[in-house]
Amino acid sequence: MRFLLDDEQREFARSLDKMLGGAEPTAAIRAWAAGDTGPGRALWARLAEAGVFALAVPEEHEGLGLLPVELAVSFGELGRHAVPGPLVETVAAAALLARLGGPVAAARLPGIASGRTAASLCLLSPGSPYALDGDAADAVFVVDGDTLRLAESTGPVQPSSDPARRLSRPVGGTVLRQGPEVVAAAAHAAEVAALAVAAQALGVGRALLAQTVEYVGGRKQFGVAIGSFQAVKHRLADTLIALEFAEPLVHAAALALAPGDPGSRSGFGSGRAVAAAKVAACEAAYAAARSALQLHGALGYTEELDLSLWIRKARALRTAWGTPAECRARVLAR
Amino acid sequence: MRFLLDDEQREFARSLDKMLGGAEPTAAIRAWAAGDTGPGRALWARLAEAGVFALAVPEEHEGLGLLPVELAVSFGELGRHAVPGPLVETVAAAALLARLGGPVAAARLPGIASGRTAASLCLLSPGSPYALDGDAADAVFVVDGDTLRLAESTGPVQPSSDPARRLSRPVGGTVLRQGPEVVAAAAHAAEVAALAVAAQALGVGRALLAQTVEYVGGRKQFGVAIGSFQAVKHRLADTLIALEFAEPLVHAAALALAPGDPGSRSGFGSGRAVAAAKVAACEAAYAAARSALQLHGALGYTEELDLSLWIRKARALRTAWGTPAECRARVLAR
Amino acid sequence: MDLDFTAAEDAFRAEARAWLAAHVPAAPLPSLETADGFAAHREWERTLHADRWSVVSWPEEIGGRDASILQWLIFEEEYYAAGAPGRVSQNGINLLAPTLFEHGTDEQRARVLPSMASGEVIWAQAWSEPESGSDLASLRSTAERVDGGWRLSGQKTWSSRAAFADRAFGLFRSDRDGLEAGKPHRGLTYLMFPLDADGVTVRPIGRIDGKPAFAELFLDDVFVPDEDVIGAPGQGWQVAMSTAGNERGLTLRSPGRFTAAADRLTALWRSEDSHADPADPADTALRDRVADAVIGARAYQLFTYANASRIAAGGSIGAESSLNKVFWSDLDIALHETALDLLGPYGELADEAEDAPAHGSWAEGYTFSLAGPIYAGTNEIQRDIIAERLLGLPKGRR
Amino acid sequence: MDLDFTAAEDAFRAEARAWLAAHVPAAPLPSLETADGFAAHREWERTLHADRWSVVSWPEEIGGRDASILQWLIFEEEYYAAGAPGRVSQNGINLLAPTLFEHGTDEQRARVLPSMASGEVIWAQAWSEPESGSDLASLRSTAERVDGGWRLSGQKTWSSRAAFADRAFGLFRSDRDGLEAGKPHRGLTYLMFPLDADGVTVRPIGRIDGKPAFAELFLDDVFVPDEDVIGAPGQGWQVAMSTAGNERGLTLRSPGRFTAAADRLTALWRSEDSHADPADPADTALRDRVADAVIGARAYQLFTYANASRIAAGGSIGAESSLNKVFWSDLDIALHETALDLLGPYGELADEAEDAPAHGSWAEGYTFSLAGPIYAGTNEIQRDIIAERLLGLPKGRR
Repeated sequence: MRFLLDDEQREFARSLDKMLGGAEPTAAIRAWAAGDTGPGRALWARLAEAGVFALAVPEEHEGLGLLPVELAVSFGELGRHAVPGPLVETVAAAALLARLGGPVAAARLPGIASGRTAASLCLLSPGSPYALDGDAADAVFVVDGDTLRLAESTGPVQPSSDPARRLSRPVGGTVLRQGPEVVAAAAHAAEVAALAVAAQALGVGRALLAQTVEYVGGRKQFGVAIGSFQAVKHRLADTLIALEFAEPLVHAAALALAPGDPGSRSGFGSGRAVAAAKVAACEAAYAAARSALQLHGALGYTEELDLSLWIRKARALRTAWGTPAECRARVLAR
Repeated sequence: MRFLLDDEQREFARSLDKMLGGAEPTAAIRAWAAGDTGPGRALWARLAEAGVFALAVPEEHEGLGLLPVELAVSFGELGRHAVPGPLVETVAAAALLARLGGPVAAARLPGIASGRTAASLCLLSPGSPYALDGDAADAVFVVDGDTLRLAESTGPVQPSSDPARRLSRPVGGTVLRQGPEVVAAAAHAAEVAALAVAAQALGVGRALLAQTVEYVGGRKQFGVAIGSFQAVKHRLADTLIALEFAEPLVHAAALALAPGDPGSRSGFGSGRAVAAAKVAACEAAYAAARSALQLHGALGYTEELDLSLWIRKARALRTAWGTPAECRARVLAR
Repeated sequence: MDLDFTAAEDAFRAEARAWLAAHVPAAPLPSLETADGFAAHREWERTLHADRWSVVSWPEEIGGRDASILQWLIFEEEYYAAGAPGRVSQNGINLLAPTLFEHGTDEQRARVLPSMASGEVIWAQAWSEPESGSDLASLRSTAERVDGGWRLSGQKTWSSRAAFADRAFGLFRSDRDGLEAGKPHRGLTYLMFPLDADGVTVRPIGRIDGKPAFAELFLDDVFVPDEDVIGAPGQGWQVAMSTAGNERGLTLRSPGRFTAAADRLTALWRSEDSHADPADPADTALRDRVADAVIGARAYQLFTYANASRIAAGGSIGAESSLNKVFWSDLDIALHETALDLLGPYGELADEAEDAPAHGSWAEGYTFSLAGPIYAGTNEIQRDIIAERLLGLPKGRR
Repeated sequence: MDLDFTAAEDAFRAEARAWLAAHVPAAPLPSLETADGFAAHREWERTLHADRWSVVSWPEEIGGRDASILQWLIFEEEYYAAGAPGRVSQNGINLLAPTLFEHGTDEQRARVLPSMASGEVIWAQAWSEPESGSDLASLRSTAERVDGGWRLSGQKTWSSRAAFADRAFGLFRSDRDGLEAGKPHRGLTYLMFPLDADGVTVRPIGRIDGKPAFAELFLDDVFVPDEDVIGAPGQGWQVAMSTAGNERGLTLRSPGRFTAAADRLTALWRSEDSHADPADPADTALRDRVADAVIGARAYQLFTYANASRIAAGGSIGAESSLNKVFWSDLDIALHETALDLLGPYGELADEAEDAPAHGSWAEGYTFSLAGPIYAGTNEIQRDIIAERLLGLPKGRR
C-alpha cells in the first residue's frame, strides 16, 4: 500500500494549478455568469489540451482510459480555481457513453476527449430536472429510466444562486439507446459525477480557506490582526480538519472507481466510497464557505470580491449529484 | 401581559435556593446513590414543608391546587441543587391522581402533599420500563394502556449512568382504575412530568454554568486565567444563550398547563409547549454539562468533584420523560 | 406571570390583520435591493403611512398610534404573517428615529420624522469605514467646523440602502485629540447629510447575490448645516450608543419575522406549498430541523415578550441585547438552510427562476440571513460582550 | 496510489484474525479500571504475549514481530473487530517504549521492555501536576541529585492506570535555573520509578463514573537510581517531545478502534443487537448520525493509511498529529452519543445493569470518549497548534 499521490500525479496537479492561475479564471467565471461563454470555452480548450477530459474517455476513443485518481486530482484544481462550465457533466457523460459503447460512444467520445464537445447530462428521477449549462453545451444527454436521449434544446435558463451555473430543463430529442444497460451505465456515470463534484468541492474548500487565512493575517481590528483572535483560529482550524479528513475519502473513492475496484476490499465498494467522499467533501467546503464569509465580514458578503465565486459554488455543489441525505443513505446501504 | 415572575414567585425561588444551599444536598445525593436514602428523605420533608409537593395537589386534597408556574420555579431550584429522589415522578403521580379523582386520589394525595409519600410513576409503552427510585418510593404507580396499577414491588436496581437515579422495573400489583380516563390522565401526567424535567434541567444547566464560570475565572494556565481565552469565553457565552432562551419556553409551558390554558392562544397548546420547553432546556443543560466537563479539564472528569453530580444528571434528564426526537415530533404534531 | 393580551390589544391585532389582508400586495414586490423594487417598496411605505401603520409606536401627531412595545410586537407578528413586504425605511425608523426622540431638537423631529414616516425620505446608515468594521471607535472620516456648519470628508462603507436612499446619518471625527490620546470614542459628532449633496459620491456595492444592497460613500468637503448635528458636537459616540441597548436591542429584528418564517417552513415541510415534493413524515432529520426552527422562533418571541414586560415594568436591557443578536442570527441561517434542503434540487434556484417556489422567497431570505452574524456587531464581538459583561469573565486580548 | 495489501500482509491479517477468534474471551472482561478487571486484563496481556501479539511492532527478540506500521494498523483493525479487551499496558507500550527505543540505554531496554511486553510490569504515566495541565512546562516536582541517583519530591496527578499499576514515568525539575530564567522547558529530567517505593503514596481518583481510572501520586523524598534516568539529566523535555510527534501521533488511538465501533453502531442501528428496538429505516435523523460515524471512522482510517505511507516513504508528521487528535476525539463522542440515543430508555443504563445491551459496553465507551478532548493536550490547545503551525496564523495571547 502506498496511499499517496505519486510524483507524476502531483506534478499534473501543479501544472494545472499553474496554468489555471495564469488564465484569469475569475474573469471567465464572471463572463460565463453573464452569458458570455467565450473565455470559458477558451479555458475549456486548454484543459482539454492538458488532457483533463481524456481522463474519462477510453483509449479506443482517443482518450486516456478512465483514470479516476487523475480525474480527482484535476477536479481538485478545477475547484481551486472555480472554473465554470459543465465540467462534471462532461466527464459523467463520457463515463456513461464509454460504459455503453457502440456507435454513440464512437461518435461522441473523441470530441469530448479533445475538448470540441462540452456535454451536459441530466439524470431524471431520481436526480434533478435540470441540465447544468445546457444552453452552452454542444450536447445535452438525458437519461429517463432505461432511455438515453440527446435533447433537442433546453428551456429558459433558471437562474441559480450561483450565477455561473446556468440551469435549464432539457426538451425533446431523439432516443439514442434503450434498455437495462442504460440504467447500469447511468448509475456508473452518477458515481463518476459524484466523485468529480467531491474533488471539486475539496478544491473549492481549500481555496476558500487559503483566501481566508491570508485575509485574517492582514486585516486588523482593535490594533491586532484578526487572525490572532482565538475564535478565528479555532474556526479555521476546524475548517482545515474537515478538509484534511475529506481528502483521503476522495482519493479512496477514486481508487474504488478504478477498473479492478481494489477499494471493495475493505467493504467500501464504489457506491459507498463515492457517497462518503461526496458528503464529507461537500460539507467541508460548505463549512469553509460559511467561515470565509463570516471572517471576511461585510467584505465577504459582496459580489465584487472574488471570494463570492467560491462561496456560491460551495453551496451549489453540496446538493449537486447527490444531496447529503442521499449520500448518507447510500453509505449505509448493503 | 406581564411575562415575568412576580415578586412572590421570585421570593419563593430565593427561599428554596437558600434552604437547599444550607442543607448540604451533595452529601444527600452521594448517600442516595449509595442506597442510603435517609438524608434525601430528610430533605424531602423540608421540601414538603416549603410546599413543593402541594403545588401539584388540588386544594380539596390538602394541596395548593395545580400551580404549574410555581412548580416550574421550584423544580428549577431542585435542579440547581441536584436534589435526588423521585421528585418529578411524585408530582406527575399527583397530577395523574388529581385528574382521576375518586377514592384513590383521596387516599394518596394528602400524603404526597405533606411529604409522607414519595411516589414513583412508570408509564409503559410508550415510555420507559423503569420506575425511578422505585425501591425508595412509598408507592409505585404503573400505567399500562388504560390500566392504573399500584406495583407490589420492584425488580433489582438497574444502575443508571447517574448513580443517584435508581431505576427498576415495577412488578405485579393491584389494579386501581381502568378505562379511557386513565389514558387521558396519564397523558396529562406525562406533560406535568416533562415540564418538571425541563425546569429541573434548566436549574442543572444554570448550576453547571455558574460553577464553570467560577472555575475558569480562577484557574490559570500559561500565566493567565483560562477564562480570558476567547475560545473559553465563546463556549460559555453559547451556554448562556441556550439557557436564557430555554427559560421563557419553560415558563410558557407552565402557563399552558395552568387551568384555563392561556398558552393555547398563540397556537402552542400544552402538548407542543411542554415538548418545546423540554427539548430546549434539556439540550441546553446537556451542552452546559459538556462545556463544564471540557473546561474543567481532567478535574471535571472526576467523580469526587461535585460537578459530576450535575453532569450526570444533565445527561439522564435529556431522555427522561420524552427523548429529544419524541419532543420534536410533538412540536410539529397537529 | 401571564401571556394574556388585553381586549384592546386583541382589537389592535384584529384591526392590523384586517388592514393587512386588504392591502398586502398579492404578488411579492421585486427585491428592495433593486431600483424597481426600491421604488415599489417606497410606494408601499406610503400606503402603510396613509392608514397610520408605518410607525405604530410613534406619537399620533406624527403619524403613529402611540403603540406600546407589546402592540408593536403584535403588529410585527401580523405584518410578517401576512407576508407583507420588507421595510425599506427600517434604517431610519429603527436606528435614527430613537436617537432623534432622545437627543434631537424639536425642530429636528418636526423636520425629519414626518417624511421618514411617509417614505418620502428614505434613510441609509453610514456607520462603517473601510478600516473600522467591528472596531467602530477607530473612525477616520472627519467633520471640520466651518461657519454655520461642518464640512465632511472621508469614506464610509457598507452603507445599507444607500444605493437608492435619499439621506444618511453617521459619526464623524470632529476633534482628533481623543484619537491621539488613545481614547478614540471621544471627539465624534453625529450628523445627518443628503446623499445627493455636492461632494457625495455613492458607489453601490453588490451583495453576494449581486443586488446592490449597500454602497460606499465618498465624501469630499460636503457642507452640512448645524441644524443637522444630533446632540452636542464631540458627543456622537454617547449619542449613538445611548439608544443602542434598550428597545433597539428588541427592534433590530422583530420576532414576528421568525414566527412567520417558521410557519412558512412548516407549511413547506407539510408540502402545503404546491411546489415541494411531499415530505416523508418519517424523514426525521428534516423534521427535527423544522421543529428546531419552530422552537427557536417561539423562544425568541417569548424572550422578547419577557424583555418587553421588563421594560414596561421600568427595567432596561443592556448587554442582554447581545444574547438576542446571536440567537436570532443563528436561528435565521439554520431556518433558511433547512428550507433549501427541503427544496432538494429546487433549493439552488434564485427567486427569479421560473421554477422557484411560489411562497417564501427562500433564496433571498437565505442570502439575507448570511449577513446576520456580521452586521450590527459581529457575533464574535457579541459573544465577547456576553462573556465579559453578563458572565463577568476577565477581559483579555481576544 | 493504492490501498492494496501484499500477500504477506494478508497472511498476517489472517493469522491475527484466527488467533483472536480462538483466544478473545467470550464474555467481556470486567472494566480495567477496577481491581478485578485490572488483574483480568493483566492476564490477557500475558496471553497475548505468549503468542507474540502484545507488541507486534517490536523486534522479535523482545517478544515482537518486527511489524511495519501498516501491519500494526492491520493488527489493531482485527483486534478491535474481534471485540478484544482494552489494553491495560498501553501507557508503557505507546508512551514509554518509543522513548526507550530512541533515548534509552541497552541496559534499560533489556531490563524494562520484556516485562512490559508480558504484562508483568504495568506502567502508569505521571505527566500532569495540579497546577500544570496543558501548560506542562511549568512542572514543579523536583529531582534532587544525590549519591548514585536522585530523590523525587512533589505531586503528580491524572496518572492514568496508577491506581493498580507497578511503575510510572514522568518529568521532574532537576534544576531551577530554566524556570527562573523564564525558560521552563529547561532543567527537566525524565525518570522512571516504582509505585511501591518508600515515600510514594498513591491516591486513586474516581473517574466520572466512579471507577478509579487515575490517581494522584505524592512523592516524598523517593530515591531513584541513576539507571532509571532516560536520556541526559536536564534534557527531559526534549526526550519526552522527540517521540511525541511522529508515530505516536498515529498510535495514540488506532483507527481500528473506531472502524470496529462504527461497525457495532451500524449493527445496533440495524437491530442486529437483540437488545435494541427495531430502528425505523426512515428515521433519517439517527441514520444520518450513524452514517457520519461510519464516514468519520473510514476517514480516520484512510488518513492514517496516508500518514503511514508518508512515514514509510521517509517522511514525518509533526503538528499534523493535532489534526488527528481533534478529529478522533470529536468522532468518538459523536459515535457514542449516537449509540446512547439509539438505545432510547436503555441508553441511561450503566454497563453493569442487567438490562444493558449485550454488545458494545456503550456506557463505558461514552464515559471514556468524554476524556478524549481533554487528555494528551486539550483540543483547545490542539486547535491553537493547528492554526499557528499548520495555517501560519499569528501567535497571540489566547
